[in-house]
Amino acid sequence: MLDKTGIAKRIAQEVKDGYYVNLGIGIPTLVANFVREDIEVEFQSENGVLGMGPFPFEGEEDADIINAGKQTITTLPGASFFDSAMSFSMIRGQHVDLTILGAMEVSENGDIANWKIPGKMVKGMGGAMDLVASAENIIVAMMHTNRAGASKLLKSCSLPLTGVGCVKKIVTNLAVLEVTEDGFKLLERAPGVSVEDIEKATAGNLIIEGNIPEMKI
Amino acid sequence: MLDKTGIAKRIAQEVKDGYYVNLGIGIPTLVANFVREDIEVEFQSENGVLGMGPFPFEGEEDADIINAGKQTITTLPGASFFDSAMSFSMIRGQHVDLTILGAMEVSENGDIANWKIPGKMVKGMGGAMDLVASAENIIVAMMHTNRAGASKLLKSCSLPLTGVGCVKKIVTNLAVLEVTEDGFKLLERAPGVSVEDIEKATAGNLIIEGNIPEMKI
Amino acid sequence: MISAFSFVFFGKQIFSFMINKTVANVSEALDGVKDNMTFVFGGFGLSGIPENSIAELVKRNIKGLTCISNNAGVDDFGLGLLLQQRQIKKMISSYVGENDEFERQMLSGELEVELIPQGTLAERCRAAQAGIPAFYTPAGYGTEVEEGKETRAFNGKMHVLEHAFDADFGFIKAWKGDVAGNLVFKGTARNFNPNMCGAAKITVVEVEELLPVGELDPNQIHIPGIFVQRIFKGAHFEKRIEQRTVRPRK
Amino acid sequence: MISAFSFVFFGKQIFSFMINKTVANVSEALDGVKDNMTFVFGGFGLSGIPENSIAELVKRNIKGLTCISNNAGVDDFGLGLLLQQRQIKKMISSYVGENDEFERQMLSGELEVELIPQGTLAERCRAAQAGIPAFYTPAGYGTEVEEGKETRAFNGKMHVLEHAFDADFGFIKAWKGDVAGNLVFKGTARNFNPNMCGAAKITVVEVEELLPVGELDPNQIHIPGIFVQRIFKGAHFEKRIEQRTVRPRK
Repeated sequence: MLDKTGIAKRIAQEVKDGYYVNLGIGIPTLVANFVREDIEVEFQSENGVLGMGPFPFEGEEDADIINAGKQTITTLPGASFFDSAMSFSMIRGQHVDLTILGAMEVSENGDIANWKIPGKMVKGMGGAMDLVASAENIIVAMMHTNRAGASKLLKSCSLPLTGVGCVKKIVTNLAVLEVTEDGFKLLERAPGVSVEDIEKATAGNLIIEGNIPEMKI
Repeated sequence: MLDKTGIAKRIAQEVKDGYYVNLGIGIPTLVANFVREDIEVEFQSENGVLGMGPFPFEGEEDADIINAGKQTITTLPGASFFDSAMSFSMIRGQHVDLTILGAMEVSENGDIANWKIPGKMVKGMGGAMDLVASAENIIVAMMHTNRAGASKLLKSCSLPLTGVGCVKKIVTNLAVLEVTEDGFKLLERAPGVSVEDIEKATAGNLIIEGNIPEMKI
Repeated sequence: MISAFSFVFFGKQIFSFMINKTVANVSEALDGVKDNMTFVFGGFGLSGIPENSIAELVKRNIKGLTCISNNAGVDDFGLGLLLQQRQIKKMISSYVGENDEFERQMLSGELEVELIPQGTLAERCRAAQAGIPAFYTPAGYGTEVEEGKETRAFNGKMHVLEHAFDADFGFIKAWKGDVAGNLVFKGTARNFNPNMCGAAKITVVEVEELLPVGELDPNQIHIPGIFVQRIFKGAHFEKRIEQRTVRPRK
Repeated sequence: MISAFSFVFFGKQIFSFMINKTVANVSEALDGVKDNMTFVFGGFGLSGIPENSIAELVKRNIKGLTCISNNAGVDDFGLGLLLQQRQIKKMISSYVGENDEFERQMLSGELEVELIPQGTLAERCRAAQAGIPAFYTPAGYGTEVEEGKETRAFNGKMHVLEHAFDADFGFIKAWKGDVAGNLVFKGTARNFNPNMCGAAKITVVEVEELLPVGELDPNQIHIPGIFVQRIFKGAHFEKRIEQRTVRPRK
């Protein structure tokens, strides 16, 4: 079974040379730390920066330079700042190659819910709806089950949707799955996790074809 | 009767303190020379400059700094350059206070034709259609009649339209006219021009109420 | 050629050409704000928010406001200050997760809330600035966001029709500005600010540095002064950091 | 706080992060251009046109092109060079008054021409860049331009529905650029160029100065590199002036 860092490490393998990548808040943010060193990748943050770098050294924080999680950041040489309309031109116009974000629920047809629990949690969708409606390559990073132990990979989402039929791949603490026309296709098992463990934790249709390899991290 | 410079001088009186003004090609360009010296006015050119100044001194022309007529220009301190989308945000978004342009025909309900003579002249509308569709304050600068002596102030335009019901005021070599619901209302006569001269040169409905004063230039 | 249509500017002092947008202070800048108006506010989180205008709105205690802003501040800063005094009737935002008082007022029904996608928020501002009354976007199709809105397929993909905002005042924070209203923003404090200039009937800008004309490079102006009605130097900027994240020096 | 989710970039040489968009020359930059494609060209008149890409298109003599450009050059420069060789099947422009050969080909029916309002041209480029499939504009309502298009009233005023362009290549001229594709334009040579970046499947940029990353101020980049696929230093820029207007020295 993977921890959050493990999920980030596995997703980092999906980041290819020449990709512009938008990272959501939480586990996705960690992905930046594990991208291969021999490829060129730029991180976009929807509040208006391309070419994000690491957090600043203590004492060098600048209130005017933050990421979408409102964290103080730095930029790398070659970075650019821009306004929100241009930022979403990048996203809506499909100039961003890969979007990695968290989810509360994913359905077997690729619907995603991650912005609202009616009557309880109403933080808002932020940029997530724009991202999932436009991105051609969306990977969800999340735990396979919620705190109560219920599956987050469902036949259909019970929570208000963020987007429909958009998720392509899911990396959880238990598995890597592809969203296909027929449901969640199991691609890889996390170290020490059996196919049966994954079956038990998956409420939506799970497709198991042949031998399922263990992830290499 | 006014010459082109006279028309420009009369229109310059319509330019008020605090106005952003877009000047069309031809007579309108001349207006800049006659604006009162004690007011603040900025000239916008739709190819992407606000705060246009005079032509450059000989030898100081820059191919990268031109106006919408493709003429080399200079800028004044406080000027700005911007892209075409932003330029038309200014125009379409009604941030420009006054538009002065030429016309081939104007109808008594304020339609304007100035971009095409079918089968003959097909230069294109440039920014004129955006300007006339959005500007709240449009003044047409033109000769009262065409080269053949026919009126350019008509019941309805015979040429393809640039915009409908948009012209508010017309300054010609003969008169100043306001476009009202009932037609062209005569406001002023050019020096030495009689009301009868104007009537003869106007094909659309001309409204003459009371004594028509002579222009002060 | 030496054109007959020469732009001569006979004898005119060219500096007098630019239209001066300066007002003396925040009080003058907010002249005309009233109960029940609609405002747009620049800023993302607490970065690039118009602190001085917000403080003045708190002081005036006008009520019944509709506020368009990506976020709603935190409990004790930014738009949270207006929420504390119950000045806001309705919020139009994309993300409000940092504000407990906001969540409380929303869940209790005291506060009307319209949550919309962040890109749609930016584009609806830009549309208002640009005289585009409506546009299609894929964001929100198949979700609560499309309810009551026209949807339509373009190139085989469904989109939602969204409209330009219609606001009374826009409150903007820029880094530098000149007296003609030309603006330059810094870093990610830029965010929604440029898109909101000219998106309301009156655009009020507070700057850290107010310069004479000619100090800003005309090639490097983010927002030309034509989109700005009033500009003033902010008396005080706290520039609070919401999530101070750093890395240790090695 | 020192976050557990720290962006560490362990050991990585940070310069290797930026995505390099440089190609060796104009020939490599135009790899893949073919007969019957649709292109967008930056420039207003002869100012800010992609001279080097146009010269290469002339050299390759590909035919049947649909060209989206505000103007059509003059008889012996700019897109006029493509017209001379009959390479253009269709022009989409707003103003073509400077080109006799253009007018001749159009009136004789050899050349298909779609004249559209200049602001609509700019906005249709920007829409393609921004993933907005369609938008409403008042320009052209009640004229030939609205023929065959949906019209609709917003706020009591009629508008026309216009669509984003769909082009294969965009040819752009910038002043300075860095190897990551970040661009800065100069003066009114900016014009349509920034709006056309990212508006076609492949955006090709020629610059006067090609810089290493880090040379451009990140606050002052007009177009971020994400909108650019290929960038090269133009071998030659004539920068011809169309209307040389000057004033006498006193």
